[in-house]
Amino acid sequence: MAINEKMLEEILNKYPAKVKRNRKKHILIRDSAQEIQEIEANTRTIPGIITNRGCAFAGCKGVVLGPLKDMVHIVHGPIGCAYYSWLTRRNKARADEPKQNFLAYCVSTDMQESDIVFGGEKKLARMIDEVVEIFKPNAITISATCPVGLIGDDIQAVARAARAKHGLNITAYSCEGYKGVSQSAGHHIANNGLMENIIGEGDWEEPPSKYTINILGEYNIGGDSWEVERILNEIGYEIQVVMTGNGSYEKLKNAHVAQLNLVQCHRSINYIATMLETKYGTPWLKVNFIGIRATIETLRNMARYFGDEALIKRTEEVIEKELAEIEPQLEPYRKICANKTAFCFVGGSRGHHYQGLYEELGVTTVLAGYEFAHRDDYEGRDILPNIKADADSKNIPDLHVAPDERRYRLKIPVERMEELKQDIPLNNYKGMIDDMADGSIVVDDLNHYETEEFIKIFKPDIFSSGIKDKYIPQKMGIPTKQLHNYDYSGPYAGFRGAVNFARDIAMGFATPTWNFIVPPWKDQPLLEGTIENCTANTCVEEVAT
Amino acid sequence: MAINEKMLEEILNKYPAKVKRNRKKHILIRDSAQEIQEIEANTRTIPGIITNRGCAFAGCKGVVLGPLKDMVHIVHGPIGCAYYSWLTRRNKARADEPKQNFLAYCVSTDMQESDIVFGGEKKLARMIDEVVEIFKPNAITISATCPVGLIGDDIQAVARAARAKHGLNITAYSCEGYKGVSQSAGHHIANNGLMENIIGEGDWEEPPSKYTINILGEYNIGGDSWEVERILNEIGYEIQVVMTGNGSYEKLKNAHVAQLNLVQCHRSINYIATMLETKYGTPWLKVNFIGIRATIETLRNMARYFGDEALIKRTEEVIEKELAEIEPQLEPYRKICANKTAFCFVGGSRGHHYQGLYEELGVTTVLAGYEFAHRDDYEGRDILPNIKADADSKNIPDLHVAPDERRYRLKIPVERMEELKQDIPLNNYKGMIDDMADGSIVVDDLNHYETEEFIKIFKPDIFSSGIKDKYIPQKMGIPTKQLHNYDYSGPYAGFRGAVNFARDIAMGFATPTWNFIVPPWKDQPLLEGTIENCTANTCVEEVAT
Amino acid sequence: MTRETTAYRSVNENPCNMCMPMGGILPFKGIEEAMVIIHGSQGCSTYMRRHIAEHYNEPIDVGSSSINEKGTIYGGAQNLFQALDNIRKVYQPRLIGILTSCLAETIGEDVEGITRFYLKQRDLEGISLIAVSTPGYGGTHSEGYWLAVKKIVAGLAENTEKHDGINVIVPNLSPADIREIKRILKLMGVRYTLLPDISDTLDRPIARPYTKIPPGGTSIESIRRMPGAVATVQFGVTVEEKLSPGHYLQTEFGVPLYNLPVPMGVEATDSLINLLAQLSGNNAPQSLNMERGRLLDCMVDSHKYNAQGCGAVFGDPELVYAAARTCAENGLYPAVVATGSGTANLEKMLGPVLADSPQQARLLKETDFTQIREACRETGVNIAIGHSDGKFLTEKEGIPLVRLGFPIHDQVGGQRLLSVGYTGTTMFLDRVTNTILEHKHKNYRAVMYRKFYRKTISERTALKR
Amino acid sequence: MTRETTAYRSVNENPCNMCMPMGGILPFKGIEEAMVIIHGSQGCSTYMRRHIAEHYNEPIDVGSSSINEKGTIYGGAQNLFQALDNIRKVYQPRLIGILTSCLAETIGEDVEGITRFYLKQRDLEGISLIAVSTPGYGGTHSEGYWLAVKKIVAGLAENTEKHDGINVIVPNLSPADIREIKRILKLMGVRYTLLPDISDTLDRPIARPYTKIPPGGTSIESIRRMPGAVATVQFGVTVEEKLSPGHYLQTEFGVPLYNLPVPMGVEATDSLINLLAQLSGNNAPQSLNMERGRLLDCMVDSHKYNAQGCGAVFGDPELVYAAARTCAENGLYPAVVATGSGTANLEKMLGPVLADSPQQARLLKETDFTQIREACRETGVNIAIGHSDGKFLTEKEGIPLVRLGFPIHDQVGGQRLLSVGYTGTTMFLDRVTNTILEHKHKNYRAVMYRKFYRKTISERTALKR
Repeated sequence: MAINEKMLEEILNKYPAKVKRNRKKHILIRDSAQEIQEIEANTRTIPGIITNRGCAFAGCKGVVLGPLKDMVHIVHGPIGCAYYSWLTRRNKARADEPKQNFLAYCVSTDMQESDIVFGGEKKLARMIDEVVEIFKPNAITISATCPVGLIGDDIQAVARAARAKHGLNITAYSCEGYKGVSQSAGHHIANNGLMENIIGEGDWEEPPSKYTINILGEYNIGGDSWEVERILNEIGYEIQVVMTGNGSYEKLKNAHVAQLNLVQCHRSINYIATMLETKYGTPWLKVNFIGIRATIETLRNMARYFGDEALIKRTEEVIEKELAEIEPQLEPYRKICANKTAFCFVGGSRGHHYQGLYEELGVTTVLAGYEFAHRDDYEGRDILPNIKADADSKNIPDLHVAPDERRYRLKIPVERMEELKQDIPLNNYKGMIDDMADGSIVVDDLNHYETEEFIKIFKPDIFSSGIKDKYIPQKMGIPTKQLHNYDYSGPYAGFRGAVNFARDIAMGFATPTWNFIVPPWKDQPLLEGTIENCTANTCVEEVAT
Repeated sequence: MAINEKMLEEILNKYPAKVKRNRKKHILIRDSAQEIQEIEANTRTIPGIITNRGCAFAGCKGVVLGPLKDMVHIVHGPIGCAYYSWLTRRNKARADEPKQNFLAYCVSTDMQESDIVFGGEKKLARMIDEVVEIFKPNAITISATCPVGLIGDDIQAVARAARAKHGLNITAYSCEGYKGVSQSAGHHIANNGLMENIIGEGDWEEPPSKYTINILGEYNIGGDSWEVERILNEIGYEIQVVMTGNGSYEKLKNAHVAQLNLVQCHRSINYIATMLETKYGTPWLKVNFIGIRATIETLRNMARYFGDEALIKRTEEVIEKELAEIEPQLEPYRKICANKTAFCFVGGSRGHHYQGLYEELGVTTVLAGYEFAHRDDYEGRDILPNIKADADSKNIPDLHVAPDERRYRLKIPVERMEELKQDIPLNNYKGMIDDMADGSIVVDDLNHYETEEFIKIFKPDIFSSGIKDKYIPQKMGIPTKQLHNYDYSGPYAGFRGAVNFARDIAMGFATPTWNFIVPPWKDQPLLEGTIENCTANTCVEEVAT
Repeated sequence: MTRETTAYRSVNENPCNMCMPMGGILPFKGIEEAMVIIHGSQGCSTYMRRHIAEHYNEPIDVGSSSINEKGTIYGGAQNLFQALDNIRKVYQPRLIGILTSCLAETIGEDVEGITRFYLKQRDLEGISLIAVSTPGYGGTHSEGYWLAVKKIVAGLAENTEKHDGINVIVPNLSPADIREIKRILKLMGVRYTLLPDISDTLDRPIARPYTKIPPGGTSIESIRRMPGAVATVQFGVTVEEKLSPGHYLQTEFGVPLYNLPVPMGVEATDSLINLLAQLSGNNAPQSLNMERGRLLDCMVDSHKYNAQGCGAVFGDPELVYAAARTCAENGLYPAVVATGSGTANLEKMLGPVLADSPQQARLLKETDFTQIREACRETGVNIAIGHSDGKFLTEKEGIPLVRLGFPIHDQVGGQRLLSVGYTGTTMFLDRVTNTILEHKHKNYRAVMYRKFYRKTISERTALKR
Repeated sequence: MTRETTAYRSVNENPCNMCMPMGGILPFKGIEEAMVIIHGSQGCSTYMRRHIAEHYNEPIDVGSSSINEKGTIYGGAQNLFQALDNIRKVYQPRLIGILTSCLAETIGEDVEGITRFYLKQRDLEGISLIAVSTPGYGGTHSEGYWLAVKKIVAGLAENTEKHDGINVIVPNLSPADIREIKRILKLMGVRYTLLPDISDTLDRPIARPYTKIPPGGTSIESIRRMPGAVATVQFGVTVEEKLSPGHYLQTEFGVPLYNLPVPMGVEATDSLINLLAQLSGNNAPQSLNMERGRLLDCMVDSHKYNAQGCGAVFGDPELVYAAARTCAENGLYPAVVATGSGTANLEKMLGPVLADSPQQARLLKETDFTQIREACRETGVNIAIGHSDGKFLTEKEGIPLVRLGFPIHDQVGGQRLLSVGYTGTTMFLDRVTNTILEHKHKNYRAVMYRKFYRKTISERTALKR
């Protein structure tokens, strides 16, 4: 069923007036007739609205730093945040040296009341000594949780001193939870830190092979990056480092040698991508390895970038071989998935990335949105100059980088670069809205109330999001697919991952379980019957109680 | 508490008169003042009395043949008996060639009604062909269950034909369940078959080493034989074959080369022991590897037999070393076990063997008996000439063997043999009764009713028997120890096994569980209070309802 | 669904069933103050007691007529007489079941005749003797079970006045399952006679004093009155008519028969509740609705994991049907459904259940574990559901086993395994799902790495050469 | 028993506890028509919702005042006001719990004052606000839980007339456990107010229509009337007085407090039944006696296997105490007892329980899994009992884990795990015993062969040389 402005209005009427005004700007009904559709994003969450957003600490330690496997990631703060970010993202890693994989460890200063009162710097310093002794990691990060900044612990100074003492790359991230408006602030802080302290620390001057690339914004959830690496290796690419899934300090420090940076999750890592271009002259290509067509397009764009005939040929061979393998496997799932609809509300890029894969399987995305993205993730990078920095954004300063005098190299001639830009998303991302069908809904920072309301209107066949919101639709009789941790499944990227995804959502549709939970609207015209005849307010209440 | 004839009488009064007369002869109160105490054994079980005895098939296939690991043991008959004898004895085996261990397989002709009507010989013959093809075993046995003999299937002929066809040792055992009075008949049948068809088939003429022995009547329950082998190997013995635990056709066929046969379970295998002496001149020594003192005595007796100084010295060294290892481990268990009493009712030899081990731990055996033993197992082999063969025994004919002209060798001079016989149980077993304390009870073929009654009188601290009867004492609040399958524990033989046994019974005594199930007599004088003041009949009934 | 038996072979390699008299013992253990004797070799009774005791962890007293060689020639009547005398004297039962085993049947004993003669000769009152002909070659333990129940009903049922109770006839379920069915019956406010009722007798609380015959079981009086009931509810959709106690009550006494599947899974439990509501005029109480809602909630939460399961279900036909259906209901595709029994009804009933399966399921009747193992390998089974003998599949094929049914001898608590009703189904599903999850976690990283990554390294090396 | 903490180290490596506000959320989820807000960074509420949702498989709506950098300077009162307004509008709760997290506490927010001011300023009726100060550095989730319960009682309790009900105050148990305790209370014929009651709210049946606040929970009215009760039964023997709701009711309103262990195991369940019998004058019904007898039967059957267990028990102090005691009662020696909490009472209570242990047990307080792992290795632990974070012990040390407590995130059904009462204890024991057995079977042959046989071969070879 489609949605109209009136229905949207009725949903928002439930809110206090001020909240309604705010939320209205975060929701739009896609209408391609309008040249520009603006959406508000990356602004403060409304208190008391059950958002799915996290905090800066989650974005910094939880998302960006956490997956680097040969480092110990110390959490400086009370125990909770260390605990909550322990093994919860399913970013998989396999270290070449088994003893240098520290992902299963949660390491915290476990600050107590006395530390809050008297300061935790000394405890942190002692603790770093212990960590060096116990783990002998390749490097260490220190991430701060709320109280640290408030009590004035100078973790940067502690890190510097420890670095000097142990001769080890030890860096600190002031990613207190209250910084910014969501985990996005944490991504930025982590990007700055990695760029400033690690990338370029290595002594390589030249790439190890002709087609050396980095993959940015790929966190190897459920093994995604392994599938991507499998394909790229098969074509002949050399992957210097994945940032940061299955990544390591040892690889990351020489990331500057790559000839191209692929950007999978634009939101979490575009800072590093742009800084790498500025500093080392490495262009970045917006890629998408979710979905078969997207993967193919990505592979062709990459080949196009390098422009080597043999590489282009090899690319096509691999595509052909892979398709031959997966097409027959997909067939039965496609039958089950045909003509279904989906909600797709995830993080910072997946909300966009998965729409193509859904479409290939016959599933139309009728609502999509991001938890913590910025306007450019919705409207495209062209909008960047128009975004006014507010106080919250300014709190996370941009890191100013300049071309590295010794290492800056133009990877391809300027003219060819400009020419390529016409055809492939080089240093560019055009955002989600452009890809959405008319009449579908784009929502920024969807909350539990709206989730429930939009479900009642759209009756989607599947709801893809995260664990915090998945139980609402499930209780309403709708299959869900966690796109944060894949419900312990995966990988979903690349060719073979597409088959996994198809299998998993098909099983969600096909399980007979749903037959026993007829959703209310299927045998009682609960909503359709009443919504026209009542004021928005009573109507909602009727449904809600 | 002790028992007297009057109490015994009262128990038996519950039976019909004829049954009482019968059972009375199977029970005696040990009184060393009497020179001879006779007991009836190996006679027909009384119908309707809940005995623990099995049948000839169980003794033949289940006990003696079953453990031979490189043979396929076909059960010819309806499915039940094959199923019931499948992996239920815990006789462990590890084959040198992993693919030649067939113990996990249950192979049956699964006779159907039509086979009963039209005969099963053809099916059996076809089946042997299939077994040869599927398993490629080193040899095959065929054991008959009840209907086979009754419908007149000539399994011996089928076996002969198959042997000729496949060039494989294929032998048949007419061990129908109704033969004899218990599994004892089956032991005899199996003994005859192995002696006639397998032992001596090998072409060895000389023992592989100076101290080559066979172990007879050891079935490797819970790994017992592995522990025994460990000790014997350490001293320097070469074990040709264990009959039949962890044994194999390949080893068994050259069993004739041994210089000494050890007999652990006298009941199940004394037939082979005597026949081996007659045919090859190999004496047998009654051994007991259950209990520390018994093991030591056994080892010394063995050394004495061979009479080699180095061997005697090595024996003492090993004993010393082993004792040093286990004594400290036993200490805490001994404290827990001190001054306890036990019932020990098991099979054909364990009912006797375990008494010594119990005693070493401080546990007095107040009642013991065998399920299926003969009078000589109670009274000693001296009684043999006095046992009159009844119809049931005659049904299992003795196999008549004569000295093997080529292979018979006197292992030691006749005079030395006679001398040794004075000191060590060479070719002799003196039975259980001799070892029992005055006032204790010896019961042949104990049944469920008597179990309950004797428990009420003796209130033993532990009841050791099998799974069929163990739940009665347990329901009455008394710990039990399965001595057939060791409750999935073991080994209990030898030195290390003694520690296992001590640990296991100590845990039975020590578990706080019993505190919550106060046995009736501990806080209510249920039995003592009434038994004096009522006729035996009403008294028993009062207790029973 | 493809149908297979092992009939093409002569060898039964690792059986998936026991013999007929074994199954016949169990119903007698669910009758109040009853004992049972096996007329045949004494080994039969010993072997069966051993196996039953191992599953229930209870003393299992079963008499034997201990026929020996002489008896094979002159007949076993005298032995049976003696056995009956002794059992009566020591146990004082009000009912004795007499089952035959191979020996008695092969020598042609007329056990019903002997029993009649005994009753007459001893001039007994107040005791019922029920003879059941159960040759070991006459069928599996499942058939033995049902025939014994039928004979019990036929032997005791009397023309009585109509009453408002219903008859509930159950297959071989766990005592905990029986208790759960009784709880549901009580919640639904119906009066019932449940037969056989092993809920207390084969899962007996420690209680003093110890009695030889455990308290509990269906009372003989209530069995006599079964013909007067409003209806019979029988969980026996796979039972052949000739063995069906419910069918007997219908044809002989006109008691309407409702043959339902074991109430496992939403649909089957719904059927039972609906029927009870209809028979009693009572609605399901809110507490049952809550239990149903929780089961659904569990199913929704677990369906993703279960849908990755490819199952083998084996055991008694009735339980196999219920479990396969519950699996299918949860999107856990039962690829192999197997029973040692030869019942034709299982096939008929399973057809619709397996119709929507992603690929053809294999139905193995009169099967053995060697055939089951092969079928598992061929269909890619990754979870097995059935009794302990299936542990073979774990040991040889690495397929984890969720224990269900009889016998369970390698774990404790087989008698307490609850799998029926909404709550029992939830517990069953949690056991299944967690077994799948545990197996998956154990292997996840290795599989993942091998499939999606490691291979590339060698390929890459190949490319670079 | 030796006592250890990690205090000698600066690093907490793999924690065995969560933070205080996390524990504070749970009791509010067990109050009828209640919501809860965390006053602090929005990440706190997000992280905690995620973890709670993963355990219970339920939507967990927890508001946040979403304090940002500006708030750290100017205070968060305005944000909290807004949060309260919005929650009230959308959820229409009758009670809102307000917990603080690190941020609010570090900047010194007076949350009780702000709350009072809000109530006054908005002039609200028919809604209760309960503020609880729960800094993340103020204790573990266990302390947060108890403080929240105490504050709820303190916030609502009124001087009411005496009535014949009893108060039952429970620690963080599974919804299934709470249901079982309620069933026992009902069987014993007592009227009660159980607080907090998450049995329906955090194990919510699928039901239509979906409501934002799940039905169920302790009613606010009944909490108000707690001071009039005959007695308080609190399962909180490890709870310090200053956090004890039962102690509060005793000192403030004179309600006699019976502080009992969680009714797990025979003795602890007996204590509860005895107390209830005493308070109500009713005897335990026969059905409870049967359940007790079955538990004993299970204990007898399983003691041999359990006695071979050497256990590590970890998690919340109250549950750890109950589980360690149940283990000891079954002869399963708890060699390592561990909690992330620092409560002194656990030590005091455990002393007598562990007195008869074959060797000294190690009590780890304020511990982490690195210390637990070391202790397990040193004491030869072969079975672990606790929440899912202990799977680390399985992965690294091969010690199988029986799941108990919170959180369970790697298996389904944590909310349905039944472990209390006679029947729940039986289920718990079966899980433990079967885990021991499975682990043993898996390793039996290898161990046996290695220990008793294989060694000899090399020795033999050595001898012959």
